Amino acid sequence: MSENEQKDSPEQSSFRKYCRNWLSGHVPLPPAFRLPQSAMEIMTQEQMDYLCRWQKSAYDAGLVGCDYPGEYGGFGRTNCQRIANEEMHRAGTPYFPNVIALGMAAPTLFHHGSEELKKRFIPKILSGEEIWCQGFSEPDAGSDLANVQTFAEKKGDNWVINGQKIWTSLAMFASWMIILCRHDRSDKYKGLTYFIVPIKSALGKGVDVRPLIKMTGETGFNEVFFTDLEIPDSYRLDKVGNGWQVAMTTLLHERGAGPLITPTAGGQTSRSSETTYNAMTLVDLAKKSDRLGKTAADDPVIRDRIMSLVIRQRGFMESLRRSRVKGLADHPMRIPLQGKLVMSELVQDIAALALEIEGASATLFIADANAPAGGAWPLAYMNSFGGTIAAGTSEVQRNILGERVLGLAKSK
Amino acid sequence: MSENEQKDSPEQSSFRKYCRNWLSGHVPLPPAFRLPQSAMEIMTQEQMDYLCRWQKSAYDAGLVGCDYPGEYGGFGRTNCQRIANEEMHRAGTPYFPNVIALGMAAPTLFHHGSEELKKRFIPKILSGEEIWCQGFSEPDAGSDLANVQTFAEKKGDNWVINGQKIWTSLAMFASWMIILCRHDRSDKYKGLTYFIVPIKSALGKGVDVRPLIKMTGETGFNEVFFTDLEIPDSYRLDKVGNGWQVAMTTLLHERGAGPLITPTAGGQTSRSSETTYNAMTLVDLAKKSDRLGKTAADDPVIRDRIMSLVIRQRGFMESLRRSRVKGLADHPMRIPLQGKLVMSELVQDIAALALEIEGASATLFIADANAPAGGAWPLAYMNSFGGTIAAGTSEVQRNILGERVLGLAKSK
Amino acid sequence: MAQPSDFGYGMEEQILRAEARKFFKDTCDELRLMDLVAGKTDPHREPECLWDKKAWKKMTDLGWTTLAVPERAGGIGMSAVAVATLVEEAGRAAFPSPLISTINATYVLSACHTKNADAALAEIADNRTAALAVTNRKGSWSSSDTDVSASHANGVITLNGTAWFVQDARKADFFVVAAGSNDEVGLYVVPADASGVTVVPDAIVDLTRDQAHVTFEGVEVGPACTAADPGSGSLALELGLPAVLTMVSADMCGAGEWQLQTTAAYAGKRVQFDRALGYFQAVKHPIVNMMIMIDSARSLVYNAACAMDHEPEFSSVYAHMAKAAAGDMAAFCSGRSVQYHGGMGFTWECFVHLYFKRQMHNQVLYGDAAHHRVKLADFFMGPPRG
Amino acid sequence: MAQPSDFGYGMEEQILRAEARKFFKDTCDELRLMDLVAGKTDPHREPECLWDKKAWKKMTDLGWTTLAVPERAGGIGMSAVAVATLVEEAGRAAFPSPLISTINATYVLSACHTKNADAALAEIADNRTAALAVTNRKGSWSSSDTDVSASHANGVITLNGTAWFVQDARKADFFVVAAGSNDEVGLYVVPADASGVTVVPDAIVDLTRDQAHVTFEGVEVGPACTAADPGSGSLALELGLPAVLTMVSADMCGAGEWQLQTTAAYAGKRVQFDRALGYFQAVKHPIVNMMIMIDSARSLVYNAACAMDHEPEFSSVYAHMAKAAAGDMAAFCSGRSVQYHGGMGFTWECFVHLYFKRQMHNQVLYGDAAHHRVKLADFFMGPPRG
Repeated sequence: MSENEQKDSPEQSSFRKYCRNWLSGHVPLPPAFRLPQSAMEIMTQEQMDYLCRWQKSAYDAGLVGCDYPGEYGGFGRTNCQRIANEEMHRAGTPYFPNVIALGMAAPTLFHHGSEELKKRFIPKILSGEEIWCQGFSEPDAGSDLANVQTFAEKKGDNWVINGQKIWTSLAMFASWMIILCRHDRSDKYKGLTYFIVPIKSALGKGVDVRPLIKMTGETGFNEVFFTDLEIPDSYRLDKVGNGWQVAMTTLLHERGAGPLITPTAGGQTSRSSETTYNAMTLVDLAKKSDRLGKTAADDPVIRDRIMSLVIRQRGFMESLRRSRVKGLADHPMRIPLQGKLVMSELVQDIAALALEIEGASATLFIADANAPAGGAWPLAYMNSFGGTIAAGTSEVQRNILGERVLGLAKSK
Repeated sequence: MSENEQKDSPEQSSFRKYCRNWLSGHVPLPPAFRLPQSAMEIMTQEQMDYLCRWQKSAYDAGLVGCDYPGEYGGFGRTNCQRIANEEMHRAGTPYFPNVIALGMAAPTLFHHGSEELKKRFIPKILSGEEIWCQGFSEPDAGSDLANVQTFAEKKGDNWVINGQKIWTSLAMFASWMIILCRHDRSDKYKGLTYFIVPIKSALGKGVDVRPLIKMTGETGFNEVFFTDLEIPDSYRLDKVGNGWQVAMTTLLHERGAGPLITPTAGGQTSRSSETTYNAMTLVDLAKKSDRLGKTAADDPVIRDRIMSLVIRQRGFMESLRRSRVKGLADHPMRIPLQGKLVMSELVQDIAALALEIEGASATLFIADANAPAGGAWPLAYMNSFGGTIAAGTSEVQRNILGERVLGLAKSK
Repeated sequence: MAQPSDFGYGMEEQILRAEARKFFKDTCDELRLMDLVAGKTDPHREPECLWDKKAWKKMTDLGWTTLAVPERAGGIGMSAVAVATLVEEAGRAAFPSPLISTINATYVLSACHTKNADAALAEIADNRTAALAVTNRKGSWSSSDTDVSASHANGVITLNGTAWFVQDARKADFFVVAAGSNDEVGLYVVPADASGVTVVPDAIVDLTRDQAHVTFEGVEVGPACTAADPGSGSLALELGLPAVLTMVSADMCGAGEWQLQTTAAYAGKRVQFDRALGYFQAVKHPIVNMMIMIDSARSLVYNAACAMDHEPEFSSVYAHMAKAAAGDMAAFCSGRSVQYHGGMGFTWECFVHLYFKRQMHNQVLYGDAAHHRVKLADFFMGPPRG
Repeated sequence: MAQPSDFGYGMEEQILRAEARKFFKDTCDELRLMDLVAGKTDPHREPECLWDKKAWKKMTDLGWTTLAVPERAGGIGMSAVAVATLVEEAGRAAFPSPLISTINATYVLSACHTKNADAALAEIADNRTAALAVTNRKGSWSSSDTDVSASHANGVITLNGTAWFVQDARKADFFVVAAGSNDEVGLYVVPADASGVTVVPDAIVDLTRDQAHVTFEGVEVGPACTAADPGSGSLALELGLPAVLTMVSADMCGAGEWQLQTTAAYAGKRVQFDRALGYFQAVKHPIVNMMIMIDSARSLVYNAACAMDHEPEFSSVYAHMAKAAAGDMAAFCSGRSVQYHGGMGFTWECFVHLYFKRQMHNQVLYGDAAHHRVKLADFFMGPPRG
């Protein structure tokens, strides 16, 4: 019996058995094409279709939305989503594609949406039938999110949206977007209101999605333009002027602190145990790489640096474990709010060290047949800056930790 | 012929010969007692007397104040102080004790003092007959220097000084102090005026000096209290309300950019080539230290880290050299303003690595007969924080560099 | 064998922690600690041994020194995470006492599994204090490098040589001494007042501890003092090492957390440029980095402690991780705690130097971070070739 | 022999630098560079070789490719600091051209001191381009590890094997090939269009360079192509290495300075929280650290270059220092340049990735920082014992 199972409640224990049994026959075969590292990097319809099929079958089996109430399409269990996630991880399933919806849109709807919205939208989030994206960042509202300028003007019972969002992952697949808008230019924070808007059904009719190209040459996020898009007032979340508070709920979930306050919607969102997110993979890389006439694995300086990263990674894993133990976590947000910062910088440092280990071969990119690990490391290193920039830069994360956890004066 | 000599002007060349000749017979014997690392750390009258005798003899021989005009007690040469300094360094002389006077008070007087003040004070600065200290920092004016509250009130032709200065090195030996005061509480910057004030002759009569104890247990700086100290208006430097500008001149010299605008008054101020300021000494330390069954000098990780420091040190030495070469230094302040920051952090990192190299023996302090290097390294590590805090913390130095050299927005 | 996901940290441990925190706060807050250890400033003064014996009496009355002693020897035999939580609180108070040294000796003696060792453990259960005397002049923590020899003749064992870097030596009632006989190392229990034993205090930087080298000149002890026979002493030390590393790291985490909270509080209070210091990112962000490093080290400490009871086959690896993380953390946090206290932090009268110095000491004790990364690399990557 | 205190950097060097800066600015500013090399985005596209041959013609007309060629071979024979100043400006423009590769080949050929090598130098003086082909599959820059063999028979030399990581290979008229004959390495001058030579482009990250592996299948050359006889090739390469390291480092310093200025300018312009980004110390202070690292690396580059002419006995040590400092600098500055450009900096359309990628390439080229610190430690501390 694994360490996790020892503490299962009776409900959890029987649900775990159910999951294990179901998964023994339902893990999908790997696709013929390559899947990206995480759902945020899905690039083709083929990838999306494959992953949506998987999410739908898991939902039908009750492995997504386990802890959500039945009226919102959930299964009304108690603390069982974690069990499902553990068992899916154990079974080596793919990840779910509807990552923004599960991780951010659903909890935001859950806390701020009308009953009508919850009933209409959460079920199809859980099933993966409707993909969501997030409309927060704008060209002049990056770290300074409250500076959003996309304008929502009240016209009768409707709102008319004009403006531009940027760095929008999954926009090209999305049916819906959660969006932070300005309704009043005279007050930075109280002038914000939060909506949901249609994307797919409104393409060419007030919504335009244009892909951006990353420094790697890949696509992966988009600009989304709104021109006189009209939506009903029922698409508003929470009160007019409460947009900033709603956005904080979304961000809390984005930054990893969600499980403290909301049922987890479900699933792994990335292949986090794989290559570029695991310092231990550097050991194998070092054994295969030449350095000063030995293998890099025989170079004490390289060994020292790999171990530093292994320790950092293990340290944060153990911190996540500790954050759930009463008596060992004085401040409830202290560890969870570190998640995005620590992991994104760790991933960057792992990739940077991999390049040093590869030496001259690190010059070779993914199209080169001689590139070690198929060029995954230069790619991972460049993509790692997405991690330290998007969803609040590392600088913003440190502000948040200093201010919310340590009570230091606000920096802006 | 050394690299430096190749570029000597005729005057410099003949002066160099003179210095070398004089020094061959006049380097004082080492004292029976221990001398501190730098003049700022002089603790006993015995140390002070020994060093003052040396400065006086060097002055009488024309090796101090070489480039200062004759009317201020100098020798009226052109770019010869550098020659004298080089030759004193080469001859292994002690340093001069009047370091604040030579490095800061003299240039500040030179730029902002009346003719009368210059003629009265600079000669005895050069000869070392009058020691100076600097009254800038206060309990609530550290990094935020412009916040000084020591008040100068005009009474007739005199000023009456009340307040407290802190971290005042050499105050217990000083005859005079350069002091930044407030004359107007309504304007942070324009409310400042700069004076010189007597210390030694006013002790117990408006001036009180109390030593502070450093974390090492040593004394080394002081609090200085002023209670209704009355001074004539002639002790004012520059105009009333120009104190901040005058202070900038002083700070420019403190931060190493002085030689660009002022004749160097002279001399080395510390044994900078010795132990704690030289990364290469770590090589010997490592050879004598045991680590994992080998010497630390055989440990590749230690080797890597020593070399990092050796490179940083050499890099900054070469930068100082480069800063004097036309065409290789685009911004005149870029290298000089790095001096204090780079060197103080380097010294800290050298000492920290030394402690790691010493291993368990690093626990032993200066009174322990078994301490490696007589306990110099733990002492140096603790004192190194004086370097990164005093005279503008490393944080303030980075602000200055970012703002003055790179033109970034002011941070305060 | 697997670890429980909550580290086995339950109600008992929570209560112990709360009690310990209150005890140390009441008994030895910063002001009292200053009074106790920082009365004399002269760095050339004679080495002192300053501690509060009354407080220590209270601690032994509470049973804290016998927490780690197995029940078979009359102790309480609590989990290692419980012991770690106590040590962490002692570290947060930078508390001068023979707590860690006695606990470390306890774990080494427990690993001997001999009648004599159990007898020594019973003494600890009876509130006697102990210290490991296993380190040589070069600071090697490897038992086979001991500078002490043991000759066995006529039922008497004679010890000669010097043990170095003995922690809290002048507070110890007895020493657990590693001594070699024909290249084989045994462990011996030697009373501090035995004839021929001289405790020579070291003049150390840390004000909250005493350290000494202990010389053994023809010290004669009986066979009952042999805790581990020649040949099995090294193994016992090796088995005890994970606990030693884990407890020192727990102490460091407590001290680090004090540095974090104290520095954050000062940054909230000290005003420069009309702003609290913590407003400035040059201060705020490194303080956040302190927190991140402390959290990582602390989590690794509890993982290592939990492994001692639940996953002993990995306790050594996890202990190396904990000490490596704690070492880097201590170096960074100590430096920043002084730097952000500014001129004040550089003075004797400001508390921060007490912790700064304790952490300097902790950092090199039983090997620094790089040392433990070498051990980890050997485990995860195999030893390096040529 | 001692160095002049001004690095021997005089009026000629100043003029050259000013001319070069103007030339690169006029010829290849960021916009033109984007147009030139970043037209295609697909990471799976075929490797391309994109450069401005007209600009190159102008550079050769200005004599820049013959600066380093000794006068004895018809070149200008300027000081290494002059060459470094030119290369630094090329690096600041991230200029795609065979400049460095040709200069590097020049220094290696100059170190051969043979008639044949001088003949090859004369070709460079006549504006032909060259590249070193001396690296093996594993990326070892040590000549004795070459994967190319040379067999001598009947006055004909036959080359077989592959040279890897050949820089700007498709821009080179000829290669300087390290090839082994019975464990002795010679250097051979081989025209790029010789029969049996195949240049296989690598698909690399850097958009401003081309790199290839070059296969030699029964390539037959005459004795006049032997620049260094078997047995003396290694020495020539070793003597040329300081120049190679110094020039790559100079390129890195130029690119680093571009990253600094561009990032500082963006931080002055980009407003968040109603403040220019540079107001925030979390951005300002690391940008200052970029500057400090650049200055250190740059000073070490000029020190190493000056040593080539004035203190050759130390040029190798100083070159290791320069490349080590430049390597660490490039890693730090590149990362920060993207990070502080925020989301924009992560896109293809923002210039910063061009320099980021060039610096990634430069970092590992001829050994990274840690590699050169090993060499320095061997020099300053003696080789480590077991």
